[in-house]
Amino acid sequence: MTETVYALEARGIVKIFGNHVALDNVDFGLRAGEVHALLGENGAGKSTLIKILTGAYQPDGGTVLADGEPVHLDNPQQAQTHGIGTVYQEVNLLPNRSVAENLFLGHQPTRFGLVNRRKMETDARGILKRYGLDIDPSSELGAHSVAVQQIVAIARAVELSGKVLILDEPTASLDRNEVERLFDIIRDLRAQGLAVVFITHFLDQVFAIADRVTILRNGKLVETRALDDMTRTDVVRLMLGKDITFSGATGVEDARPMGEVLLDFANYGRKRSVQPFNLTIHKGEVIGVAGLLGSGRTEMARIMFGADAADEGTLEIGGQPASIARPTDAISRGFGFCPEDRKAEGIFGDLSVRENIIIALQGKLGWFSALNRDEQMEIAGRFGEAMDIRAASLDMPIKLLSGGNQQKVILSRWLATDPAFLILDEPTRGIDVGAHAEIVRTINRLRDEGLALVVISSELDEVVAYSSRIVVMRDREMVAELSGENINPGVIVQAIANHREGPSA
Amino acid sequence: QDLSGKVVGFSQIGSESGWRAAETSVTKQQAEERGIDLKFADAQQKQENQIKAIRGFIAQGVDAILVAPVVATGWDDVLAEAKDAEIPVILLDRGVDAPEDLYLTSVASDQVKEGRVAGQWLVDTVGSEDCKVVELQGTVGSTPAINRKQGFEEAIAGHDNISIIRSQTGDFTRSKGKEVMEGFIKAENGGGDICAVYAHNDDMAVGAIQAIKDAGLKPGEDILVVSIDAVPDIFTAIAAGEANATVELTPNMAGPAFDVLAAYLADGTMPEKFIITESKLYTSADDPEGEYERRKGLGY
Amino acid sequence: MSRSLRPLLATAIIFAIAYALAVMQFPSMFSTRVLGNFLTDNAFLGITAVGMTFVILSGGIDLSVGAVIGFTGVLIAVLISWAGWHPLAAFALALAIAATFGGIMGLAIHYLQVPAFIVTLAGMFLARGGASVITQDSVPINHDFYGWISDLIIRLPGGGRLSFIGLLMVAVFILGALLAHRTRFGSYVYALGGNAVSASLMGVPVARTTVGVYMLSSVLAALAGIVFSLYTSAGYPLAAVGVELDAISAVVIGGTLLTGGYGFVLGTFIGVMLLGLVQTYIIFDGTLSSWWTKIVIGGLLFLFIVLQRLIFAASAQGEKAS
Amino acid sequence: MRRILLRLANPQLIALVGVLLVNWLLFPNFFRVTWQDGRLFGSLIDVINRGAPVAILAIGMVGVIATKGVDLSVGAVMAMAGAVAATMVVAGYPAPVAVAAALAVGLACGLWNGFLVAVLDIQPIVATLVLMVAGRGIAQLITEGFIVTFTDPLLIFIGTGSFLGFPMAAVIAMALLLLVTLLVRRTAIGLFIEAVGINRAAASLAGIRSRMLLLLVYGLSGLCAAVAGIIVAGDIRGADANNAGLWLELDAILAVVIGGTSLLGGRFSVPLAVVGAIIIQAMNTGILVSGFPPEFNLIVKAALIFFVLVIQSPLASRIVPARVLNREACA
Ligand SMILES: Nc1ncnc2c1ncn2[C@@H]1O[C@H](COP(=O)(O)OP(=O)(O)OP(=O)(O)O)[C@@H](O)[C@H]1O
Ligand SMILES: Nc1ncnc2c1ncn2[C@@H]1O[C@H](COP(=O)(O)OP(=O)(O)OP(=O)(O)O)[C@@H](O)[C@H]1O
Ligand SMILES: [Mg+2]
Ligand SMILES: [Mg+2]
Repeated sequence: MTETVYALEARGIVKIFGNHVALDNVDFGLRAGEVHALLGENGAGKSTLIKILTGAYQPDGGTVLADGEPVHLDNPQQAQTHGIGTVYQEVNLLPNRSVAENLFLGHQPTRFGLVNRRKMETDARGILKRYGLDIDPSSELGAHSVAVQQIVAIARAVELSGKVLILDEPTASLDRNEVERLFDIIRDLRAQGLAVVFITHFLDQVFAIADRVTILRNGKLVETRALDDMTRTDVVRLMLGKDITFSGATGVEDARPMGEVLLDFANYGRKRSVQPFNLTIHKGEVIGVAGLLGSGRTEMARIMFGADAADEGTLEIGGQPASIARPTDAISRGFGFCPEDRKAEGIFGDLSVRENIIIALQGKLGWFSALNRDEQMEIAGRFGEAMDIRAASLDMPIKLLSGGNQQKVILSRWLATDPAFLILDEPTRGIDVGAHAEIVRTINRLRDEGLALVVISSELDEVVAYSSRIVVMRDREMVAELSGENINPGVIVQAIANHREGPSA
Repeated sequence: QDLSGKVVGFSQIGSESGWRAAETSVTKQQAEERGIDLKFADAQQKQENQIKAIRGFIAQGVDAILVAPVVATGWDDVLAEAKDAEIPVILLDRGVDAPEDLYLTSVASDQVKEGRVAGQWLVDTVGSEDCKVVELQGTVGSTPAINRKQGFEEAIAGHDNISIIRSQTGDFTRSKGKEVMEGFIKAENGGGDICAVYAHNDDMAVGAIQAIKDAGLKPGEDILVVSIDAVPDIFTAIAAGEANATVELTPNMAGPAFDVLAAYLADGTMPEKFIITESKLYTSADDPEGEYERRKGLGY
Repeated sequence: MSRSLRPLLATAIIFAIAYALAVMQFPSMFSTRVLGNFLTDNAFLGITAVGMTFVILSGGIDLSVGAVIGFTGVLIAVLISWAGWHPLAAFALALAIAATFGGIMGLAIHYLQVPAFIVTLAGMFLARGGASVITQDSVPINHDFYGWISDLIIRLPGGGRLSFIGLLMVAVFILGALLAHRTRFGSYVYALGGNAVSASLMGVPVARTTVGVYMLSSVLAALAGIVFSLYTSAGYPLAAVGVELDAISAVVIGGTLLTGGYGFVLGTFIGVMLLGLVQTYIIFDGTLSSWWTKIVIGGLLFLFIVLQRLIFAASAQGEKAS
Repeated sequence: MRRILLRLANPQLIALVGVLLVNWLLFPNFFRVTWQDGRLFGSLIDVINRGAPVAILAIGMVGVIATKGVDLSVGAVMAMAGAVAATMVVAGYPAPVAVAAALAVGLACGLWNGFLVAVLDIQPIVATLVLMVAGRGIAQLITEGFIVTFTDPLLIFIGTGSFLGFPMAAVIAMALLLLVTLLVRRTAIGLFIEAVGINRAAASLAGIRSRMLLLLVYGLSGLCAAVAGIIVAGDIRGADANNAGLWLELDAILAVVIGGTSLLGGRFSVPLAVVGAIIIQAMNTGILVSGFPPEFNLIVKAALIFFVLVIQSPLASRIVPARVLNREACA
């Protein structure tokens, strides 16, 4: 057998965090001109492997080779000099700097030693155009949505990658069109002989673009092989180590009796944020919210929760007028809210998993009726088990958990408050198949238990699977409310796209 | 010989001690008595602020400037500017290292002499007995601390029975004076080995007296206390027999300054270049109660 | 208008209003003499504040600058007056020592992962202590070179003077602005202050940048020390006590966020001028006692901060509406 | 038991023991404590007595720092509280009234800072800088620049008295430590402070009233500063508005950081902050009894800070087993 020379290779990598083995003797080889999908459950070690390949972490064992030569990468900058461009999992850019600077940081064009800003911005505009983004390159990155930031991160990595491009869940916050465009670019790069690593939890995307696949489970290498001879079921079985059955994505039966009215938003809105909308929510139903990126779904959710106060319209809870001006009002009425940006608004990185779970409940209880450690342990343990949170210990800081597990912790946080109404903003973003199915199951279960839910999601199949009704947002305005047989992807897409159709609420 | 209606700028160092506050209030009093419009600028202990203040006075076109310089060096340029603008400058309570023609006069005490007077008192008091002295210095690097240390050392030089065994800074404050004295007492056999304490100002001495009492010793008897400034509180201590001697530093520097200024403005009479105020020694024999009463209204 | 330009604008407007008000009360404040003094008297503070701007932009803080000014002054005074060195040689040595000193602080901050506040506090003790170990006296400098520099003055009509050190400060501001806004190093500094983890993943040489920032701050503090010695023709171990707080105030009033990542070197310039304006106003007023001086400075500081916030909020509203 | 032992083996206590040992080498009688006039007497007692004001400031400061803030005004608040208490007793008010008024002033100052930070959303360092500058001026205004000397026995007792042989200041510090520790750890306040310090956006979405919390921590800091101010005034039997608490805010911050609380907010420990204050005072006392010339004070202090920091740094934890240096906040 001839030894292949890999563009980038990891041999026998071991990585240990505390007493948790994140990577156990993992081999991984990348050929030039291939798209290589790296798959595994949340916490399998994918991101960790990427960080070692790019010098962000130092391995505790094993070697990294570039073009067959062992290399020692002390930091991501060295990786860049080897022609490795990377998008790390959470968007890791600088919200305080301009889009152009984020694209070129460290490689800005200079003239007489000074950064040539004009050229940088022209170049940036050209690059962004390829991704269908028409934004001002001199604007601050933080002013743009997560999706835009994600695209900028990808563009940056592509620019830096002379040889290898690594994308760790780049599509988590992109819509279909943007994903398609990204795939075009990836195919292009592959044709030019680049090696591309692609991490995602969307199996469709894997099959759409990848040539080979490597699967990790619990920090161990399961298998690397060509994708041609594999089916989805194979992949899932390898990832989980067991079979799971897909629940068919069908709409909720119409026969279900509607519960009594829980919430009634009338002409509810906020100036310069969301146009007034009308929405009645019953107990035991899931309202799906669909819309393009930046269509104002998150802002609507924030207004419902009082994170931004509504400045017009009325709200009735259980038939009684109510006012919700801040989250504490909402929480005392039994609301809960899982925000979209987990890192910035969800987790308390240095607090333990246990504390992250009980904190909203404790907030509801107030300053002086503190849960003692045993009570906290009991609650956290209960949800940790129910949600299958993978953490070495409930006392470890949540920031050390993988993204999917963090999301489950935040969901647990709200379930612990025994809510009547839950708002979930992109609850399945960046979550593996197993956990994804689990969260969808949880949503269904909660609905059956009589909770009312509003779920924002960019995945239409998913929204369709659990929603009793779907509202569609466009340009910060609620433009449609769909129910019954209208709950199918085709109608939704039409509602999102159709400018003529008036609100049918 | 009338200064009324004249505008005089006064650049004061700050208000770091009771003595400084007294100097400020005495200066204001003196100005008021003479009908002077006094422009007061507090420099918050910073030389750069004093320079700014003087420049500001020049820009306003005042008739004269008083400065209590925070440090001796660094005044040449700004004094030259004042001279260019033909504004007479009088230095208060400290001299400066600048050509003498740049200022009208300097009204100040002789800080080295203050230290010497204190030292001489100790030499006279202990006679030929052995005496181990602990010293509470002022702020490290400040001019009075350097000079008062030097003067005291000059006075005890040649008297081998007297020696300074420990010397630390008490930052011119009561609480640091007390803390440092506590340390000295612990370090010197519970205070048994200390014969006298010399403090660069009265505030530190007052703190030290409390530390001595807390250690179960009698200040003024077991440990002699001598210090400088003559602020009201030290006279209370002298009256109670808890302090032995203090050297006066008068807060009235402005009075003589205004006098020579009046003469100068009237007919150009050049005053003496250095007007030295008296460094008078006060002990329990000098009517401490009376001195206390006389001083307590001065804004110490 | 870009989001980050707003605080800068706010500060500039406040300065203009405040100056106009002061001139209405004391017309002589509007003279070339006062304007020239603004530059000269605040030269060392301004130069220090440029370095502080970089440190704060990078998300750090440097408490040692005042002490470095004191140390540099004493060192060059002793070298020139006692050891007979030429001032330029003394300057070179002082700057080199400061660069080393800042570099070591940067290394400690990066590799020991100790907060900058504490490392530079220890640095402040060290530099101040070092100065008083060299000498406790204030040492006058009488060198022809010093006389020559202090004669380098552009006289303005109306009795004003533009001094060498005032112009030097302006030059440092211009160079600082170029460094911050037009070089890679500058972009690294902003990156570090924006998010250190992201910056490192994006390939910013974090260690080098951190060390560079503190070196720069110390070198500029040493330059400020040289300026201070030119200003006073002397070196004094207790010089410039508390200047770190003035510099930090100037930077923050100038619209730079203490948490790092946002701000402008030019804003700091306006911040320095604003502080100078307050002091000049108090001197012109001349009726405030020591304590009222403090209270008024605190009150004006408060006023500026609140005004800045209000203007900031108002312009944010306006932007959303547009 | 093992757990307790491991907890004791944290870097702060190692540093404290180190500093005390150095003191002992420099001054062999350092650990000698005798009984004199109904109270304990010795250098060790001086350390806890003199360390008490900074310890009390640190007790207040630690909550502020845990919320990602900092309170520069505590030194000035000390001066104000001392000035209020002293002028009131001199004016003839009963001492308890004067003390209550001084505490009220401290609380008001703290709430003012809290208001600026929580409601006006001003950066803590600048917000508290206002009071740091103006506060000392107000204190001087109250005393008119005098050192206001008093003879009131209660105030003097607070500053210099003793309880069961221990200095009153240390007893008060101890009591405050217990009280505040119970307040933050037996209620949810400690958790909420950490949550707000780590991620204020998430905290507010999780239903934590972060404004109230900020008002509380700044108020507490002001209150602690007032207590320290009364103690310092009682100690010298006079209110020295010019110098009381001058630069002590830096010592308090240093104490908190030596105590392992990050200036970036988050996890905090009140007892370790107090240990930090004691370490600082042990250094100061060590310098006093060692007999070094005073111009070396600052250099020695810098060296000691560096030593303490190196012990605590992640580098050291790579050399000493991580278990020993486990930094999990205690109490
Ligand atoms: N810095 C760290 N310290 C301690 N543990 C860590 C650290 N980083 C990751 N881990 C742990 O290592 C394991 C692998 O994490 P990693 O982020 O590589 O998973 P992943 O496969 O990328 O998961 P996801 O799909 O959720 O992103 C997880 O159990 C995680 O908790
Ligand atoms: N085309 C755009 N370019 C830049 N910024 C945008 C654009 N559209 C919206 N934004 C901003 O991005 C933010 C995202 O809005 P919001 O989160 O409410 O939308 P969303 O439908 O929830 O989108 P997402 O799927 O990204 O969460 C808003 O603050 C909005 O101002
Ligand atoms: Mg991952
Ligand atoms: Mg959204």
